Amino acid sequence: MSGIESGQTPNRARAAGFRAALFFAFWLAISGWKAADLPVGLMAAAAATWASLALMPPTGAQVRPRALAALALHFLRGSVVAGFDVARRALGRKLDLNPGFVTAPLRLPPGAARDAFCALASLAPGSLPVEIDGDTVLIHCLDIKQPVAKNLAAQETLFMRTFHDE
Amino acid sequence: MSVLQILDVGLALLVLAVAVWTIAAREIFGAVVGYVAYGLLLSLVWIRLFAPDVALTEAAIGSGVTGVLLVTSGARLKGAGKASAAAKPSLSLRLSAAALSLLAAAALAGVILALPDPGPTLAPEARQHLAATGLGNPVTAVLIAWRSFDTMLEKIVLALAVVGVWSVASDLYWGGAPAPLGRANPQGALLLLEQTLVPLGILVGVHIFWVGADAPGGAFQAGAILAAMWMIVMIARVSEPPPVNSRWLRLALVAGPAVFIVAGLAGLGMAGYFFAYPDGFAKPIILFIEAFMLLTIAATLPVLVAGPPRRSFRP
Amino acid sequence: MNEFLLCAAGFILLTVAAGLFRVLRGPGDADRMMAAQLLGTGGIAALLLIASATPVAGVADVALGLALLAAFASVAFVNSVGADDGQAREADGK
Amino acid sequence: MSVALDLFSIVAIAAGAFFFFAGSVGLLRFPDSLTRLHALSKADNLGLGLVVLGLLPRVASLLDALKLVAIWALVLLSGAASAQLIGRALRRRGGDE
Repeated sequence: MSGIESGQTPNRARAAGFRAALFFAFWLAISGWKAADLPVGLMAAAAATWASLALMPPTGAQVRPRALAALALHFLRGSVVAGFDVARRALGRKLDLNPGFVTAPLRLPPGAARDAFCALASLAPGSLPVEIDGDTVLIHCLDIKQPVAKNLAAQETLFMRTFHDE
Repeated sequence: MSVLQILDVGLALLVLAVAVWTIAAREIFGAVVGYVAYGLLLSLVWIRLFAPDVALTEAAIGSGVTGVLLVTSGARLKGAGKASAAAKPSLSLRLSAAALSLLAAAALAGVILALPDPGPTLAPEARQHLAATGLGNPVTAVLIAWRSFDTMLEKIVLALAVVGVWSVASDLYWGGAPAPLGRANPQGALLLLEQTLVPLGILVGVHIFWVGADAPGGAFQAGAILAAMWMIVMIARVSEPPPVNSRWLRLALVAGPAVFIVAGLAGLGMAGYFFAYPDGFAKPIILFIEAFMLLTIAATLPVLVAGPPRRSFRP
Repeated sequence: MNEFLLCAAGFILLTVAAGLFRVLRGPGDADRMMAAQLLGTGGIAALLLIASATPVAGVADVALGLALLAAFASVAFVNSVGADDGQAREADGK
Repeated sequence: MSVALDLFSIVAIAAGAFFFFAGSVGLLRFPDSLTRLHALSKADNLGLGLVVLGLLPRVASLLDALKLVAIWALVLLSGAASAQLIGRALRRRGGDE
């Protein structure tokens, strides 16, 4: 992946600190903040950070908090719409389905970011990425008359704005 | 009947229906999925029986290690199913199997119906002496303090199970590694799952281990969760099953029972009898033993799933 | 309020049990897997609802464990179907 | 205040139960495996989310609330990933069902 070789140490240290803080926050959420438990929590967060760095080396990508909030809101709204969409199609007297496949180009390079984006896209209404081939993704749609590829491109722009390289 | 009773009866009927389906299913994979569903419903039942420790074990083992083991073997058996289906057992064999099952079921029902009411219990006594261990969770106290010998033997059984699985290996591959758990070129969604779930799983595992002293949880449940995390790393082909003659692996496999035995012997020396914990030190000693059991369980379960060595030591 | 929570839990269990009907019918193994997945999510919902109505210590941890491992059966399923493509069998000693 | 919160819980949980219902109906009615996969992955994740939302006002502490949200997030992640995994497996077999 790009950007690992140059300036590896500061990137790595910063990514490690960021992830350790996230994991410690998750520990507090599931385990509580009793003083006696904190050393164990710190050790657990350290172990989780070690595993995370080993499994997903930092790429130097940065997160814009405000764009992240916008992205989260977008996908929450998307998953509500998706739920209603499925409910409407399932409960209608006649099944309102027009399923089929659509291919769409992907701008994100292969890697963790692209995988995460596809996971988010599978929560969007009527679309389910099933196969990635090179730089295109094959999407199964409940209704191929919907502008699935266009929506996907808009989501990808939002996603790339949130996680940007330095 | 109150709503709660209706819910309980409905849950029990559902569990029974899924159990019958699992037994009666003709399709191997249908039976496997039925069994996974059955395990999930059982953990709901354990919650209704106010046994969260057991519910946690069922959830961690059933959807993690056994789920993967059964689904994988189900798919393999299906691939090899054509040959075995031809060798259908004879009618007399099937009838005697049915008679034997009926007999066993009747005997079990008889024992349960003959139980005294209220049943014999040591629960009040366990609660009364809980303070002496420094623990807050009576289940952990029973497992590691009062019935420590049983628990130690259970861990030795786990080690014996590994020996049993490994002994199936052919001489050619002895000392080598088991076959890879996953397929080459894992897809993005699997990698995403592995990259995000494993760190979170470590946190959840350590949490469940740590609260086990005072609340539902403990080494076995936590070990099963950590084992699942190691398994998903191997399924994603980020790491491979270690060779069976790896020193680290073998140390991890025996660490739990070994530390347990050493602690028991230390009790003999310091407090007068096997597995006596000196006053005031019970809790730290118990947590120390549990930490090594956690390691052993987390290492043993994936090794059992990975199976005997299938690749030579130095390819 | 507790009655309502229990009714909701019962209703959700009932609907996902109806979904389990897919397990019976199939037709494919993937459909069976989906039914198990549905039961997983519905089971977690029912668990949380029941726990809110009849407090038991540690239920949240049970739900956490179930949620953490919710995808494992599907992962194993996908990993094992079509294993005879030849890749995963490379070391089966054949 | 408490009445309003109870009402909120009832509405959210009932909506969650509705989506579970819709998901099951979709699973039973949709004609092929891939469309059934949509019903599964979209409706029941939303259903669980709404149930969690409805339970939030009833928790004892902020901590328990965070834990509920963490549970939902984990299910969401698992659901999104396994839907893609199963979807590709179905596609690979040429949509024979």
